[in-house]
Amino acid sequence: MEAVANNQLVSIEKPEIVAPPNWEPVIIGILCNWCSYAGSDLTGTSRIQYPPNIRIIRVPCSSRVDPWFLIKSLQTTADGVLVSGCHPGDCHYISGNYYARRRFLVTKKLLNFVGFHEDRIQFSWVSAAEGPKFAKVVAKVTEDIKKLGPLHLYKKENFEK
Amino acid sequence: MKKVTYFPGCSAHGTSEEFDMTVKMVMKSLDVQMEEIPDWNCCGATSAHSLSETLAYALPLRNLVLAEKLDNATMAIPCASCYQRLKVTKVHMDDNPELARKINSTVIDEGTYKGKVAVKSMLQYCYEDIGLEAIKSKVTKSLAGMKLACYYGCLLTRPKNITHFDSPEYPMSMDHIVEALGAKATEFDYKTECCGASFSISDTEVVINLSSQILEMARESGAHAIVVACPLCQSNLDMRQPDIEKHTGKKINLPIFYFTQLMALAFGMSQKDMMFNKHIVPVEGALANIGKIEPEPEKVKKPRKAVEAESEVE
Amino acid sequence: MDYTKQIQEIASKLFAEGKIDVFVGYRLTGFDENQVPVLIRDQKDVSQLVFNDRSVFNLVNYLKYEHTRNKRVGLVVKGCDSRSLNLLLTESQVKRDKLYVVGIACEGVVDEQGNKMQNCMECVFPDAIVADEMLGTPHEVRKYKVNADIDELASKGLVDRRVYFEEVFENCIRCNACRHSCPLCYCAKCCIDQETATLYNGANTTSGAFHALMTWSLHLAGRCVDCRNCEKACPSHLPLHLLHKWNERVIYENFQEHLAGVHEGDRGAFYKYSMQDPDDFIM
Amino acid sequence: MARVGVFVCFCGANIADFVDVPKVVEEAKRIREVKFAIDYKYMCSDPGQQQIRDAITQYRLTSIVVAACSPRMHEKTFRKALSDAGMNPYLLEVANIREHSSWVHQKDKKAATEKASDLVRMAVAKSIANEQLHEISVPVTKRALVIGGGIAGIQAALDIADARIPVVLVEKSPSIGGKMAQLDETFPTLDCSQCILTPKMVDVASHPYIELIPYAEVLELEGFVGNYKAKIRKKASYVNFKTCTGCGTCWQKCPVKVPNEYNMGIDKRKAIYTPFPQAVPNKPVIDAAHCTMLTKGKCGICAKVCEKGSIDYKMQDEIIEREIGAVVVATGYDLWDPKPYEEYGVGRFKDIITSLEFERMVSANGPTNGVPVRPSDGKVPKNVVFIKCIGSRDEAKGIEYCSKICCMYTTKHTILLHHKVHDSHAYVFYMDIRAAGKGYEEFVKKAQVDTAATYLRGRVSKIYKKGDKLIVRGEDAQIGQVVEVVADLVVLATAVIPPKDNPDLARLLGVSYDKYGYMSEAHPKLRPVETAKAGIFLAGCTQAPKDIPDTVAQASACAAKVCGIFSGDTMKKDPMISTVNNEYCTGCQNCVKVCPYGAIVTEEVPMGHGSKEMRTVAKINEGVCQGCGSCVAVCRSMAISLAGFTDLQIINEIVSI
Repeated sequence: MEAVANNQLVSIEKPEIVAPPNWEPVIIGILCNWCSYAGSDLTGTSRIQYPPNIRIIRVPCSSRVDPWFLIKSLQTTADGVLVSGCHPGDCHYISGNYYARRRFLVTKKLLNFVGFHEDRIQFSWVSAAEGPKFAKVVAKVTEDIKKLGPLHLYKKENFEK
Repeated sequence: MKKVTYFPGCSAHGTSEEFDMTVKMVMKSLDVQMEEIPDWNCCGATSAHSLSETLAYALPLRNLVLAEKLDNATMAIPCASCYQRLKVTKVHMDDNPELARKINSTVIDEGTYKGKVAVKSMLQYCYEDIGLEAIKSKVTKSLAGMKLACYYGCLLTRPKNITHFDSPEYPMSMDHIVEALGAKATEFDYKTECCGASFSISDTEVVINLSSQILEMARESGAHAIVVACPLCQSNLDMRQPDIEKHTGKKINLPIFYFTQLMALAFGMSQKDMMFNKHIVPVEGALANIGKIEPEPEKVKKPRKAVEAESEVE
Repeated sequence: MDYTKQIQEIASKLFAEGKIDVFVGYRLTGFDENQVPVLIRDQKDVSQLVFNDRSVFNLVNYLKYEHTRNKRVGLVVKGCDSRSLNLLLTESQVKRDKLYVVGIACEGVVDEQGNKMQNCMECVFPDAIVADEMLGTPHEVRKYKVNADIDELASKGLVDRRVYFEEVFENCIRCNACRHSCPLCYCAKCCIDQETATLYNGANTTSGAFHALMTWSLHLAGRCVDCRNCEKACPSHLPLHLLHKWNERVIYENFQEHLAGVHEGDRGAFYKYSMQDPDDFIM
Repeated sequence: MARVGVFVCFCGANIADFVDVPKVVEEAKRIREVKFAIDYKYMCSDPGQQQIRDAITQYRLTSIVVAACSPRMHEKTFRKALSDAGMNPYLLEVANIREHSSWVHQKDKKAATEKASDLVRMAVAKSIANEQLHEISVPVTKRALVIGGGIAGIQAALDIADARIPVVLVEKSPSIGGKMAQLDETFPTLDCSQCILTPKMVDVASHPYIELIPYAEVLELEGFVGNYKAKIRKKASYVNFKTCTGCGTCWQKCPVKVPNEYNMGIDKRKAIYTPFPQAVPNKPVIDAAHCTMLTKGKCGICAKVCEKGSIDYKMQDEIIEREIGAVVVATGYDLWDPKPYEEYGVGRFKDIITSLEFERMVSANGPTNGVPVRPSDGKVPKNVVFIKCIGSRDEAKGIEYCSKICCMYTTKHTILLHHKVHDSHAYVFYMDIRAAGKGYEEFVKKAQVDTAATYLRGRVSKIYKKGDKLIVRGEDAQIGQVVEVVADLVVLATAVIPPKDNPDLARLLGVSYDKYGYMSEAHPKLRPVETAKAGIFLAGCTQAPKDIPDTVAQASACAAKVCGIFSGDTMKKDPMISTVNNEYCTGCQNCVKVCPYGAIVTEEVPMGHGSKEMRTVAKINEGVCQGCGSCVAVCRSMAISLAGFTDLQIINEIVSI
């Protein structure tokens, strides 16, 4: 499946609006409390540097992440979303990330189907010990989204801050 | 009438002609039609798989592809080495379709491998597909009186995850077959020990050492002869026996039979066709035991209360 | 495929035996050969009932309304309909012992122009899975295949798909007919209408339609049985099945060939998991 | 209108060096809802907290945002500060501007400051939606259930009961004691196992706070921590324990002989029996599978000879219920069946026995009166070969893990052999000698010197018979040669495995278990005795192979945990749990399906106000819910919300960036 779908879905999203100078993407990071949030704290305590574009939201478990949050993020403030949870088998709540994994795949593919580039939504497993990995993941996501430019698709322009 | 694909292998036309011959006789009498794979080639044993992985797979794969054209469900192979190579190839090809495609491309002229023929050794075929009852029903001249040590060698049942047949360490299928023929199978602990066949040419001393232990243990178990299901086992144990006797200074005198030879014998066929004259160790002494039934030795009373599963009432 | 007579007989018998309070079936519109659903409450009305290849609607939808709630209901279901019924049973929305289900081994239905419906041509389960009584000859087992239009759209470029769907979402008027016609949308208050969702985006805009339809299709992912009630109901004639069929394909190919409503007790792909689920899209 | 106070911390230089803190405060003040914003050097210090407390009263704040270090660090501290000021502690939000900003963007102060401002704005937005939450208190039934009456269960039961908490101890077999009762002496001190165990067994029987239920099993456990209800099946013993005096006439007269499990089948017991002489309770039971009265209706001798008339052939299994607050699982272990070792002739050669069989033979109360003998001919063996790692560390035939205790008990066996048969010689084939433990290495060293046993490092490849001897062929890896040892007796140190029904029990209890069948602890290092299910604890080999000291230590740890739960009449619990809005709930029960804790049940509510028609909705059990939010994400009608992480709170965060 991966091979087929990926082949079919590879094409570059052409930015219709050229990114203004000094444009910085906004990336929302939704992290589970027990592994990834702890991992991101470790990145901090280890003073590992990563791009400052990510805004982190804490949730108890990756299974708390309703696909609706991702849609909402892309529709309102975010240029890209990163969701991160515990590695399979390490879930603090036994099985949460297995359910989440299924929803993530379908959400990612569906958004891709209706016209969002795959890299707009990314997922990672980061454990509480993987501070360096978290920095790498954030750097990759930021770089990917910088390449894609600002997201304007279905943005609610008159959104009140 | 059953039908089975037959892969004789090179030794069937050389050192183990008697195996080939008796297999054909026995199968005929058991109402099994054997169809030889047309234009079969070398299984690649030893030389190929120590040199090239591709060649080691490609040679047996060609045979497997050819076998599929015959439209029989099963293929039976007398030689343990051939069996091993074909079975290993089959298992690996079935497990890894990617590899199968790659190897198949080298012999694509013969056709595409589908993996629909089961590969079995002749022993396995007799035991599983023909069955003890059918064998028993054909016995006209029971081998009662004869005590036999069944020697399986290294390849017939091992490795377990490839062969999926019998126990890898203490197999019993051949024991059951010879008992179906009326003979008594002795408790023989060396039935899967190495006979040293691969050192047959390069380091004879290893062979003499290993084979002598096998023969000695068989002798000790009270056997009149050894039964094998592999041409290499047979030639090694038979041919080396005079050397071993010279080396150890002990008389062994154990003829080495193919299990099909004994089947043919019990089925009442003519001894002439069994080519006993090809044996180095003369067989007459062992065959003389047929019919001599020893009285059962009285059971030694167990001094300690035995462990019994069922309850008993005093 | 015409079971009008049989269905009339069955309904009549059920009323006569006092086994049902209401029978949900199809009747002719009265002005053309097309049909509309009808709720029969009396034996004398059973002559209105018809069933042939114009019986397109999924009647399971009518089990979610008050007319049938806690009543003993007789119901006609085709293969696809029965799968949605199966899901409603699994999700405790209807009680099996209150239903009398007339299952159809469906030959496929036609649209208003008389052409065979596309979903019928790709139908995997034409025979009713849940039934007390079956009409028609059962079909051989069919294999799932990906819709041609899904394939076509997926093979287009990302930009093309974006343009395509932008138009879809732009044309949505947020009338919610799709939701009302869907047998599996039975929530007391749809999440799209709830305060949290509407707080930042309740408007009838392209963005709002995107949000609503995405959420809706994700709630039906792994549950949609492709009965196309939603498409038939849509006044803007949006190709809503594309979203559902795409999800169905992703789920079928990734999650052990899951298809919605085939087994009783199977809630849908999001309510179970396997250790073998794809993990390579996650860093 | 919300009134939010924002408190930005310098954290000394940790934040202030890389984030322009005054700017963050300035930005915060521009947010409509923020009525007060201030920075301070150390917000977590007492003066810092005092500022928060003061501001709360002075500015009538409705929620508080502290921008400082990770909430994993000081959330509790600041919550307490809110509490002290009379404000609900859950109205606090922490913006993590240290770990997530100043420490990771040290090269770009402007970006770090912007990010910090954003994080503060997100926290403010979230805090507006914060609700007042209150710690949940759950009533507690102060009674513990201990499953398994081996040394782990005995120790846990005694420790809990000594704290004056009632204990229900359920044991599967007719007597408590477990595997330890079968042992002769224990390493590394060679204490007599019976001498240290039996007093504890007697204590259990006589303890006023322990209800001992032998010959029984747990059928069902429902409820949640502090409020479990257990169903226990008492198997029919056919003997009235109330009147039986344990005189023993019945089993002396019983004519039916059955292999004796206690002695590993080496000798026989009767069909009416006590498992061993020191059994507790010391009352016999009838083995229904073998008693001819029960199977064929013939005999009845025991009933005739019993003076008290205690025999009741019509007795039925009885199901009883107990309300309990916590469970200790101590089901122990089994030994691996070495049958797959066909090259050793296991099953064909009678003189190959397992270590526990050897243990029974050398035991003073054993079937051979403490002298090891060859099962084939009853002769006392001279050359005994011990083979370790049978099944352990063997991926091909057995299991991957190390069984931990075999090295030590094999060493003990060489000593016992040396004591019982003075002219004997022991050979030990080993892979490694794992003697980690207090006094263990010394014990092995001393044993090697005292017994002069031959230690051969290597695996045994084959055992065959020559005459009445067994020839053990193996490798001596230290000399790199194949060696053969002529043995009279071979003893296999078989692997420790979990009891066969452990997974069943685990499922019944709602506890997870690993691929071998051992029950899983909540955390391998920091929560080694708890399971993921609150109120269920693990002691001994039910969790992993252990020796007696470790088992006893873990059992006592369980007791401490149980006593912790029972320290008050109610238990306090974090309020971050799910709640169901009945109005929106459709009763589809998807949440029931995905809840990893079984915390969701259903209830019937009226269709509408005053309606007689009922409908089903989900109901969250406060005591069980752990607050993961799985149910929230699968609830299509958004009827479930998770306190502290509601949809509104998260959406507020998303849209406020």
